This record gives sequence, structure tokens and C-alpha cells, in this order.
Amino acid sequence: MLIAIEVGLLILVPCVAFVALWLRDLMSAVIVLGAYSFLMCLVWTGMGAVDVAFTEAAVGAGVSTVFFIAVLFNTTRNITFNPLDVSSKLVALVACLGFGYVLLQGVSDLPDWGDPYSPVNAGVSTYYIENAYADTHVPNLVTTVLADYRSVDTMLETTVVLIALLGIFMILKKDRPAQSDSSDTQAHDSLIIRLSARFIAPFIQLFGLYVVAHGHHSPGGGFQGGVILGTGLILMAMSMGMASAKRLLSIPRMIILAAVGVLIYAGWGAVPLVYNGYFLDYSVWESVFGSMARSHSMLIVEIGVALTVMCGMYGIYMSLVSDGGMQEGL
Amino acid sequence: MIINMVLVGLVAFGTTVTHGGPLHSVFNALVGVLLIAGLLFFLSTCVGILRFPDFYTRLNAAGKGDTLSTILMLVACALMVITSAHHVDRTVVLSAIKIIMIVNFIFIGSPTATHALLEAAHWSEIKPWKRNDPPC
Amino acid sequence: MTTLSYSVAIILMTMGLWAMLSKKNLIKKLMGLAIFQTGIILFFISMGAKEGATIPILDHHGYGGIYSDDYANPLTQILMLTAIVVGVATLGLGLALARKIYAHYGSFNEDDILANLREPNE
Amino acid sequence: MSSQWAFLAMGIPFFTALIMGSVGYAAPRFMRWIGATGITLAVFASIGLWSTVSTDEYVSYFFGGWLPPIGIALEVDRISALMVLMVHGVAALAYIFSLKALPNELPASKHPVYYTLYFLLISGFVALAVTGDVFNVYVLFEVCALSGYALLAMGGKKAYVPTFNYVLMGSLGACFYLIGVGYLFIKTGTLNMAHLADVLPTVFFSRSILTAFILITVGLFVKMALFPFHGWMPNVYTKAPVSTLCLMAPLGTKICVYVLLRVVGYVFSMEYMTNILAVQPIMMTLATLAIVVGTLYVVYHRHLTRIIMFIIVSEIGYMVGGIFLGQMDSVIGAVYHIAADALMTVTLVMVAGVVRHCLGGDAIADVAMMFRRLPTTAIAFVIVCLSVIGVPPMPGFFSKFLLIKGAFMSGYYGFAVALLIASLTAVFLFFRFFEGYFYMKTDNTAPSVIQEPWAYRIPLVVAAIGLVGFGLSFSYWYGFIKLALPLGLA
Repeated sequence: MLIAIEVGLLILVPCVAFVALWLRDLMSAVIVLGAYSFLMCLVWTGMGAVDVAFTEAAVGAGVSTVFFIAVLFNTTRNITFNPLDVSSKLVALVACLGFGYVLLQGVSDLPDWGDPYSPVNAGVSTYYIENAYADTHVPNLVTTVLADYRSVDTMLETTVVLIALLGIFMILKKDRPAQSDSSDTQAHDSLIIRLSARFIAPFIQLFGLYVVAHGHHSPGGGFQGGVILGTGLILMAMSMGMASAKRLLSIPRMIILAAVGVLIYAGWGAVPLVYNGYFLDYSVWESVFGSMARSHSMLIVEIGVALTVMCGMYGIYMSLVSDGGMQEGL
Repeated sequence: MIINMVLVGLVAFGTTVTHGGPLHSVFNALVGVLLIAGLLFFLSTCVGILRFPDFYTRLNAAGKGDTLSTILMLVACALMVITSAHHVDRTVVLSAIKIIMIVNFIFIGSPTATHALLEAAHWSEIKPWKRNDPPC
Repeated sequence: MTTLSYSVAIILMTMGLWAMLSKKNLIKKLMGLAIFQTGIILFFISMGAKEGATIPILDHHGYGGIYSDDYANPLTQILMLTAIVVGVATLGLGLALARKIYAHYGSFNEDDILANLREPNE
Repeated sequence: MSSQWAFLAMGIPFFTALIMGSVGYAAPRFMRWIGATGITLAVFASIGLWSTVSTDEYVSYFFGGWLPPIGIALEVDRISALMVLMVHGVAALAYIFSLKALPNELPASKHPVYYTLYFLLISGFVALAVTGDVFNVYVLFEVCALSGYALLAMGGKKAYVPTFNYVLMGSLGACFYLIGVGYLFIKTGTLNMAHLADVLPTVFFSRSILTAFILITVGLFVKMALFPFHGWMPNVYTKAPVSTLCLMAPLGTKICVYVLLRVVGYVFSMEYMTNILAVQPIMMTLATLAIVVGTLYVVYHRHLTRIIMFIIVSEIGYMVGGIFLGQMDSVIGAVYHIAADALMTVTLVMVAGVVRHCLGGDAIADVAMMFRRLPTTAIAFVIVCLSVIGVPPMPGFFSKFLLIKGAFMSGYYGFAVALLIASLTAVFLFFRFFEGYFYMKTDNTAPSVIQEPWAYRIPLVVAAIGLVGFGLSFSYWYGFIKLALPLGLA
């Protein structure tokens, strides 16, 4: 492939990361961090990891930038400086040097980059590539491994999103709702923004659903689709104001939906237990779906994932931007 | 709308072009011209962002030049998908149509974002640059 | 390319570690964490890359034979999908905590917060 | 299929949490009943798993029906069954305790979310003890850690800064572990523990495996708060609410020790650790230092919660030392001590919580008041102190005895001395609390006896009885653990 471009990107990436850490204005640093994530996506696409790149574009460059901005919007973007603390820098320097040294020692006898016969590429993954389609009738190998062979990992990962939603909600929630002075929450309303957000949001949602449903055949799946659905909701919340966003999907309902998403996943996987099979063993559905049992089951668990991730991302944004009060936001 | 029609027409026309024919090279040249034009607009955007004196003028450069250049390059990509395919089938046309959809969304999204930034600047009371002010 | 991509991954990890340990600003620490995690992801992805392989989606539904050399390694990609999602969850929790800290101490700076903590009447 | 127990032990709390999350807002009244049902069923599942393992020795469970190198498997041997029993036992006690303790600490509107996270945390701990996949361990670390962060941050304003540090340190530990797994993976191409143990000996003499070993152990040390990396732990735990602490303090660090045993003992193998790497002296020094430093802090501090935290720091030193001694007896002692220490810690934390709630503080003076006013708690406290010191019928004695025996057999006398010093300090500590009863001038002349609520007394009494029973049945556990030890122990 275009090796030169990849080498250039790889050299550019640490530079951008350095700039992100070096900038003294937090808002700019966050924007540069978003750009860094985006460059990273390009690097990964070059290495053939489209699903990872897609997720990073949606999560790293998209949603986490929004989270950062949501926090900075409520607080400050300035960095205060204190006199240089040499001892802590020295400790950090020693730790980093030691860490880097240990890692570089380990690199020296790793197999070559891109070697198809290295242990990683010749080990278990060969089985996945060669047998996945026969086992599951899903051409996207990543989805297959994600939702079938290693589906427990995915279930727990979805749980992590649920945990983050619950945790952030619980940390930020005020015991008493603050006195709502809803005087000027809508002061900065703009017709142009509202209209075009209204126009674009359905398309975003449609695209999210497409990504969820088409994850069997193209890059994408529950996580990416869920994040896209969540960003559609975030866009609506940004442009229409907090009140209408709450009407759309209130926080308790969101928590319930997120839990239901994981419950769909785990419940679908628990059905085989009734037939004395293993947890998440989709082959018991063969009596219903025939040879497509695993494929259809994957679609169902991906829907559960998408539901949780959508509610998770939207809920985290809402909690962060409104400081838990759910009264006013960006 | 008009842009869309032109684009769809171009793509449809492109699908009929055979490999190696005279029209094929014309299309290839068109792709090149569009790419170079897009790059030129990008360059002018960069120069504008660096050289203009204040926020509003910089955003003017960024908003306009960026949108136009991105659209030009995406159109070039859409055409290239068609012309570089060995035989035109469903997936190729679908990719081209997807790219045209992206063009549409950028056409809506980018100016709106510029507008939002400008409005935010207006609310936070950033004064426009006057002739005798020092550039900020 | 062999050492380059691993080295870049290690540089990124070290950079992230440096930011986490030495930066005083809580938001910068979280950025360091994000960079650390992307470094790890780059490390895993580059170990699963194959020269001349395409993305791990079977062409034409595997019609005409499937050769494992033709497709990039799907396993590392799954692992890293997990890592990305876990990363954003951690980031969100960290941001929520940073937000609360700011609400109570009025600063993101670690030294100011510590000085504030020590004051008895805070 | 009897192996179903392996899944049910982790699945029941998981489903309980999800059901709680789904109905929590609609029907908060049912929460405690759902929780009680869930925890009872989970305890039954762990007992079922234990009895299965007593006869079959080994249970494997394949998620999705895929055999190990391809899919993810749960692998339960006798030690992990003991760990599951420990987690569910402690969790049941902590749950009963939290029924009364939580309303004092959190507004009722947060309870549904709190209990959802609580049960997710329990299922994460259980799964950590039984999983057979090194990457799954990372995901479970994050499940436990994230729910732990949220639960610990509930301690109010003072808890935020320590918890933020814990977020950074915990993520750092998990990331180190993940990089280590990456280095293992790149040399072997597999993630399953049993398969790794088969493949690893062919690449033992390579630098990347050494790097993997260093990173994994350092990551686990950060997670378990071994001495140089213990900084985050006492702060975050002392500021946390007691009902969280009952779950986190006994289990959070112990499970990491068990994961260390799994990774070092079964994946890398004891032979690699002792003969090829020869890291034993370094690790033993760390463990000894951990004990000494923890002991010093125990003497220095004057609040019960903080003292408990530093007791944990030194106890971690016991277990890590026991694992790295590499003797059969010492490893049995370490494993036995993990379970015993979980029981001891949960009792101590509950005592501290009762004292805090009923007497309004946990300084030494308040604890001394306990002997006058809270007799049930005082008896439990005396029993657990006897165990911490290591008085013969208690579990603390047997584990310490085995550890010291192992230390003498492999010639690490410093470790044995440190253990003895820790015991002496515990005696000193106990008498410091007890002397208050005799010598302290109380300001109100007629201290009245208060009744602890039933939700405090039941778990305390059960824990004390369990502690005595665990000590008396030592010979059974010795034989039980011995059959599941990693190969290559002297």
C-alpha cells in the first residue's frame, strides 16, 4: 500500500499528541486531541482495522471530545501555573524512562510488522478467518468474533458503558433539584441552527440504524451504531435546549433503557440455559432460524448493545453538560 | 439541488463510459482538475486563516473555502470510484451515491457550524476588526 | 515499518504516562490517559496487521476459498474495540469526578486542590 | 449439567443487577427483596459450585459452546471455588449490613443505582476468580474498577479527590496489565490461560516474555496496592461510605492477589518465576517491606478505619510473599489467608461502621467506648482481633504458621521476622484499644448499653462464627486447597 503516507502519519501522530499535551489552553488542547484521534483512525485504516477506526472516529474523535467540551463549558479553560515542582517531575521522568526502557527491551525480538506467519496471525485468528463464515454465515469477521466467539467480552464491555452511565449519573446528581431559574436557558436560540439540526438529525439516526443492522456485511455494529444514534440525540439536545431533550428521553427512562439493552443481550444468551446449553450458545435457535441462527442472534444482541450505548453516550453527555442538574446545558 | 442534479448526471454519465475509451481519459482529467481545484481552495483557506486579522474574517475564509474545497474533492472521489472500477456494478454505484450524500450533508452542516461559531463569538462580544486596530 | 509502528506506540504510551504523572491539571491528566490508551491500541493493531492483506470482511461471502493471509487479523481488532469503549467509559467517569472537584475546590490544578484540602475550615 | 454452577455463580448477581436497573426506578420498594433473593441464590450457586468441585476437582464452562482457544472459558478449580464462596459469603454479609447502613449515608433516590452497581461489582469479582482468559481479566478489571469508582465516590465531598487519583492509578494498572498481555499475545498468539501455559515454555527465554512478566506483575501490584504502589488505597477507602467499604476493602485487593496467583502460578509457571527469572529475592523484599511499612503505619494512626486500611496493606504483603516463596505450604497458606483475611477485613470494617454510626466517630476513644455500650460488636471485635494476632484456633494462626514455615524452608528469614513483628504489633494494637476500656475517663458516668439494629448484628455474629468455624475446619481446607495447587511446587 502507500507506505510513505503511513510512515508520514505515524510520525505526525506523536507530534500532534505532544501539541495536545503542550498547549496551555484546555479548549484548544481538546480540539487538537480530537484531531489526534482522527489521525489515529487513518493509521488504523491503513493497517486494515476498519472497525476499530470507525469506533475511534465515533468515540475518540466524536463523543469524547464532546464530553471534554461539556465539562470545560461549565468550568474553565485556563490552566493556572504554580512554581515548578522539580521532585515530582523527576519521579515522573524516572518512571517514564524505566517504563519506556522495559517496553523497548521487549520490542527487540518481536516478529516483523505485517508478517502473516507471526504467532499472532498464525494462531487462533486463522481459525476465525477460515471457519467463521461456515459457522455463522456472517462475512464481517470482526462482528463474528465480537458477537459470537468472544461474546462474553462484548457483553461485559456493554456493561461497562452501563456502569459508566450509572456512575456518572450517581456522582453528579444533586440530592435536591436546584432552584430552576429557567429565565434565559433559551436566550441564545438560533433559528438556523435549530432548523438544520432538525433536518440532519433524522438522517443521523437513520445512518445509525443502518450501521447497526448492516454490521454483518460492512464495518460497524452495535457500538458504532449506538454511538451514532447517541450523537444524533446529543445534536438534538444541543440545538433544541435541555428541556425538550428531557421531554425526548428523560434520565430515569434512559437508565432503564440502558439496563434493558444489556438485559436483551444477556437474556438472549440465557435462553440456552433452559435447554441445558452454554450461556450465549446461539445454536439452540437453529430450530427456529435454521442455519441463520447465529447470524440473527448476533443482530439481536447488537441491537441490545446499540440501545445501551446510545443511552449511555446521551446520558453521559446530559449529566456532564448540565452538571447533573438536568436544567440547562449548552 | 442543482449541484445534486449535476452530480447525479455526471455519475450516471460516468457509468456508461467504457474503459480505455476517449471519454474515459476526459473523465480522468476531470477528476484531476477537481482534485487540484479543491487543493487550491484548501491552500487559500489555510492562507486566510493564518493571515486574516480577526476572528470573523478568519472564519469567513475557513467556512467558505473549506466547504467548497471539501465538496470539490468529494466529487472528484465520486467520479474516481466510477472511472477506476474495472466493471461498474451495484456496489460501485452505491459508493458513489454515498459520497454524494456526504456532499449534501457537508453542504448543510459546514455553514451551520460556521454560523454557530460566529453567533457564539457575537454573544461573547468579540469586536470585529477595524482598519486601524492592531491585528489580534 | 517494523520498528516504527511499535516505537510510535511506545512513544505515545510513554507520553501519556508522563502526562498522567507529571501534569498538574486534572484535565491534562485525563488527556494523558486517553493518549496512553490509544498507544496501547496502536500496539495491538500493528501486531495484527499483515502485509498486503485487506480488511477482515470476506469478499463475495467467501466464495472461491478463504485464505487467512488475505485478511487482517480480526482478533486484535475485537480486543481493541473493547479497549476503546472501556477507555471512553473511564474518561467519562474521570471527567465527572473532575467536574465535582472543580465544583468544590474551584480549580483543576492539583496543587491548589491540595492546598485547599489542607485548610481546616474548607 | 453440573458445570452450570460455574456460570450461575457469576450470572445470578449479574442478572440481579440488570433487573434492578430495569425496575429500580419504577418500583423502588422491591429493590431490597430483589437484592435479597439474588444474593441468596448466588450463595446457593457458590455452594453448589463448591460441592461440584469437591467431587470433580475441575469444572470448565465454555461460553457460546466454543472450546477454549477459540472462545472464552471459565475454569474453576478448587481454589477458585473457594474464592467464589468467599466473594459470595462476604457479599451476603455486606449486603445485609448495607440495608441499614446505606440509608444513613445516601439519599433514597440514589439507592436503585447504587444497588445496581453493587451487584455488578459482585459479579465482576466472581468472574475475575473463575475466568480462564487473560483478556477477559482486563475487561473484568474495568467492570470492577468502574463500578468501584462510582461506589467509592459516594463518600461525599472529601471522597472526590482520592477517587480521582484512584481512577488514574486503577486505569494505569489495568493498562500495564493490558500491555503485558499484548506482549504475551504477540509471542504466543493465544489468550487462553491453559493454552498459554502450554505454549509459553517454548519461548521462555525471550525478552518480550520478560517484559510481559514485569508489566503484568507491576499492573497487578498497582491494582492490589502492594507497598510501593499502595498510595492510592488508604485515602480512597477511608473516605468511602461504609456500605461500599464492606464490599471493596475485603474483596477488591484480595481478588487481585488471586489473579496474580493464577497468572504467575498457572500461566507463567512457578518454574519460570523461580529458576529462569530468579525474581524471588526482589518480590520477597517487596513483600517484606509491605508488611513492615503497613505495620509502622498501623502503629502511627489513631482512627480505626485508617488502621484497617494499613492492616490490609501489610496483609497484602503476607499473601504476595506466600505466593512468591514458591513452597507448597506457603502457597496454601497464602490462599487460605486470602479467604481468612476477607472474612477478617469485612468484620473489622463492619465493626468500624457500627462504631461510626452508633458512637459518632472511629478514633481510639470511641472504639474503647464500644466495649461499654455495644457488647455484640465488642465480642466480634475481640474475635477478629484474636485472628489478626494469630491465636491458635483462629484462621490467622494457621495461615501465618504456614507462611513462616515456608519462609524458613526457603531461607527468607526476614519475611518470617516481619510476620512475627506484624503479629506483635497486632497484640500491641489490640491492647491499645482494650486499655481504653479500663483506664479511660468517660465523661458521662453511666454509659448505657445501646442495641445495634438487627441488620448490624446478624452479619457481625455470622462473620464471627464463620471466622471461628473457618479456623476450626483448617485441616479440611488444607487438603482441599492442596489438590489444586500449580505444578512444580516443592
